[in-house]
Amino acid sequence: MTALATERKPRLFTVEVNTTYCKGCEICVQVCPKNVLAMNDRLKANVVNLKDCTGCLNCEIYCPDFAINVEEVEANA
Amino acid sequence: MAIAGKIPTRKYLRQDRLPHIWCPGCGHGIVMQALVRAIHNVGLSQDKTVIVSGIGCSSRASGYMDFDTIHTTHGRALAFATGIKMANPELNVIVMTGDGDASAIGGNHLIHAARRNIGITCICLNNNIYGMTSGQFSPTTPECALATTAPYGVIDPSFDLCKLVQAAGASYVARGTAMQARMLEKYITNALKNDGFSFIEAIDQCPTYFGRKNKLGDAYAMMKRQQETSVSVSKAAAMTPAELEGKQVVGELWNSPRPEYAKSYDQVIAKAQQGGGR
Amino acid sequence: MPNQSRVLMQGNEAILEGALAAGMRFYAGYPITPSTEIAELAAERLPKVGGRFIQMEDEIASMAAVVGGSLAGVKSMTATSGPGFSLKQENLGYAIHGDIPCVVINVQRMGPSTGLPTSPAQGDMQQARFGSHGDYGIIALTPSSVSEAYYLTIRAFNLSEQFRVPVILLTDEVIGHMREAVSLPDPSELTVAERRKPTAPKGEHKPFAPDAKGVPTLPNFGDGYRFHVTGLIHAEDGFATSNPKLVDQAVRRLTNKITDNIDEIYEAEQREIADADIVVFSYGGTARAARRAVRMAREKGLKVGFYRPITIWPFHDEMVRNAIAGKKAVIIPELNLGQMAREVERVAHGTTTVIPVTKVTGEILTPAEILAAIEEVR
Amino acid sequence: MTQIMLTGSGGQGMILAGIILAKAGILDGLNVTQTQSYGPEARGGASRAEVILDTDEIDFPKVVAADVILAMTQEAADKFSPKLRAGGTLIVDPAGVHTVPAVDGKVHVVEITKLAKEVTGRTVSANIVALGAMNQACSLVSPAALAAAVADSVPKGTEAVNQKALAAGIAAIGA
Repeated sequence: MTALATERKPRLFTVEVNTTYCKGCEICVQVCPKNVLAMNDRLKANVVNLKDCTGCLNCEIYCPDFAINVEEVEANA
Repeated sequence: MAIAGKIPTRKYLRQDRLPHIWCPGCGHGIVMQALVRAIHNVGLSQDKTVIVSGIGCSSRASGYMDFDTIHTTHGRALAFATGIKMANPELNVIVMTGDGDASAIGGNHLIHAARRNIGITCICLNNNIYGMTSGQFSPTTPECALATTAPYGVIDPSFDLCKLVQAAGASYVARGTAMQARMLEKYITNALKNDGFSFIEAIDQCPTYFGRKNKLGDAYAMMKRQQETSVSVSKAAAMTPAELEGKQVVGELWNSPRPEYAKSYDQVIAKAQQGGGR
Repeated sequence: MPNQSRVLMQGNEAILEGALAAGMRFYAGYPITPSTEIAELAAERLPKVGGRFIQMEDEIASMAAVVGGSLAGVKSMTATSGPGFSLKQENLGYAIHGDIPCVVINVQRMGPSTGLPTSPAQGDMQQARFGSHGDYGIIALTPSSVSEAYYLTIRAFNLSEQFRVPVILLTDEVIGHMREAVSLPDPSELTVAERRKPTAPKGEHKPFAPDAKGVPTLPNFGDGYRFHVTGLIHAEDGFATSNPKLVDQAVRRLTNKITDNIDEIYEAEQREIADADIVVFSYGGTARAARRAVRMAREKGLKVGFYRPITIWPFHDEMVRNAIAGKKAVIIPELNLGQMAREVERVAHGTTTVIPVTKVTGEILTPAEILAAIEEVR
Repeated sequence: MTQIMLTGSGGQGMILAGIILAKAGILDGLNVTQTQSYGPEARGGASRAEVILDTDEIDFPKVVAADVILAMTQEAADKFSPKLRAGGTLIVDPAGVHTVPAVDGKVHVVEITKLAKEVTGRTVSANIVALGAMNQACSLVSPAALAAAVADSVPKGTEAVNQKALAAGIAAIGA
């Protein structure tokens, strides 16, 4: 599940959630300072507000399931 | 521009073994990631690093990591690791163990690995409970807490593993919580750089057994609580024992390099070959 | 000294010398009588040849360290007695289950429990076979002389590497503490088996896939194969499985790799069996008295044969059956209450009279006692 | 086959004496076994070493009927002398054995400890004196082999003094 931030940000990030690994503990939702993630109705983490992502890596580092991967989108890509 | 602190975590995992067996919200995955990140920071070779674990939830970690790995018997990870390090001191040896594994059934090995200052980094994932067998109290379960084998509350005083290991002779000792994952990563990085016995107590959460039994809320609530009851080494220095009651001191608690055991044995070899001894 | 080829050596010393000749370079142990001389000599001799010795905190740790040392690629061993052997059983089972070669010396002492620490006995014969939990195969060798202790220790390492299984040198206080003349061979005359390394490329190698003999080729830690070892029942890739078919295969392989190769593993000494009416079946230190008794019986004109298993486990049913078939009786002197007599009885299956001669006084059986049992048969 | 028992108390060097005798046997091309008492017994109580010398293969490694018994203490003499075969030889040191037990064989009373003190200045050499006396009395091994085995077994720097002790034991029996 990949979403792409497109608006007026100098840096762009992708936040990928591997739904096979995700066990729905919600830690990522709670550690994200920008409310980028929310739980969906299948109780998996879901990217809902990618434009605010600052690439702080909190969601990736605190995900106990290795389900989240944050990458930066190169400016000229 | 790369993201600050971004590391290729997946390179170090056996991705075909995931998802892991740990419960939703279990802190072991967070600590395991901190270890992986530390290994990357130090630049350890995957081909020359052995991960050794005992028995219990946390000890399943070895199977998910792409190194030479060995999931041993209950409590004995450090004894197996000692054999590996002594037989081939060139290998980097890391032990992942739980609170019950390391401090109850394996307590003697913990003491003596620390005493020898053998070059092993030991990460104790302390979630205050026996998770694999569904919630019995361990030597680190806080007094008065509930567990399936302490339905009226634990009366056994809990163990301060860092003090134990420091007193036994470890050359690097640190404690952190899952909520302080980046600090844990830093401590483990320093531990891996230390040539001797390094001990990291990683306090993490068991929402399924310890949390539920003691009504501590969800995983995040448990993590926050562990953070809130933590006191840094510098703050703790100015606090009275009464003020420290119910708190845990986090940070680098001890860092005092001394000769590593396998290297000391190199001197035994040199002495024997020069015709010394009896 | 003029005669260099024959030296006076204690059994325990011969074991350590044999281990060094076999390439043992890591020893982990804990002091216990009557095996302690082996640890003392290991501490002195290993560093001289670049090997390593560690005195662990307990018997359990010693066995664990030996398994770790072996996985790191070094021929490893430990030595113990009675209570220590009991304590090693869990990690011995781990080594069996993980196809991890290593050698465990058990210098048997009188038990149960702390027993008579310095007195001879042969009370661990069944424990050596069935001491750990679950089903498995194991190899145990039993020397009857100091010289044989030397050669069997080398053989123990060879079998251990060839079949990737812990091998027990099941000796006793009589042999461990006795001194005898030993002729040490030139090291170049010895056959020393080395560990077989995998041939499949990294990434494709299955660490627990058996060869034609049922034996896998495990790499060493640090070779770059990045494999997993676990005490959980595992598939050929090394990872835990509960698939009934794979579990069945895994457990049976551990037994079959020993029983299917028994003719390669088994050794026994047989003397004057062909014309004998009576066979004396004896092993270890006791076999010395038994052999004397057989000679004394022959001098008296009695037709008595001698069967001495050198490989005690696996038990070679067919060879024992052939040796005792049609005999009037088989006499089994041993320093326990009939542990191996049980095995012989199982094989005899009521066709030959089995007479155990047992002794648990803390003393050894004498030739006279065994001769008396022979004479009683008539 | 020759069956020998060297008996005394722990610390008197009976086991080392047994080892030396066995080594000498090897030098003479004989088969040998040497066994001993172990444990608390070997730390102060009655202590014994047993040596068997044979031109043939040795089956049973323990003494059944002793050809020679050395007894350094009363306790050892009383405990082990019944093991002496008829016509065997008992050698006792009067420093420890005040009452020589009745045996059906030869008895040599040799001032072993006293000689050791006189010749070497130290009573710890008594076991070597005893070896000299035993071998002279019973011709167990060749004198050259015994001397070589003593030299090979004693601490470095004590070879000469131990050869003197050996000679004193031999002389005590006489030709």
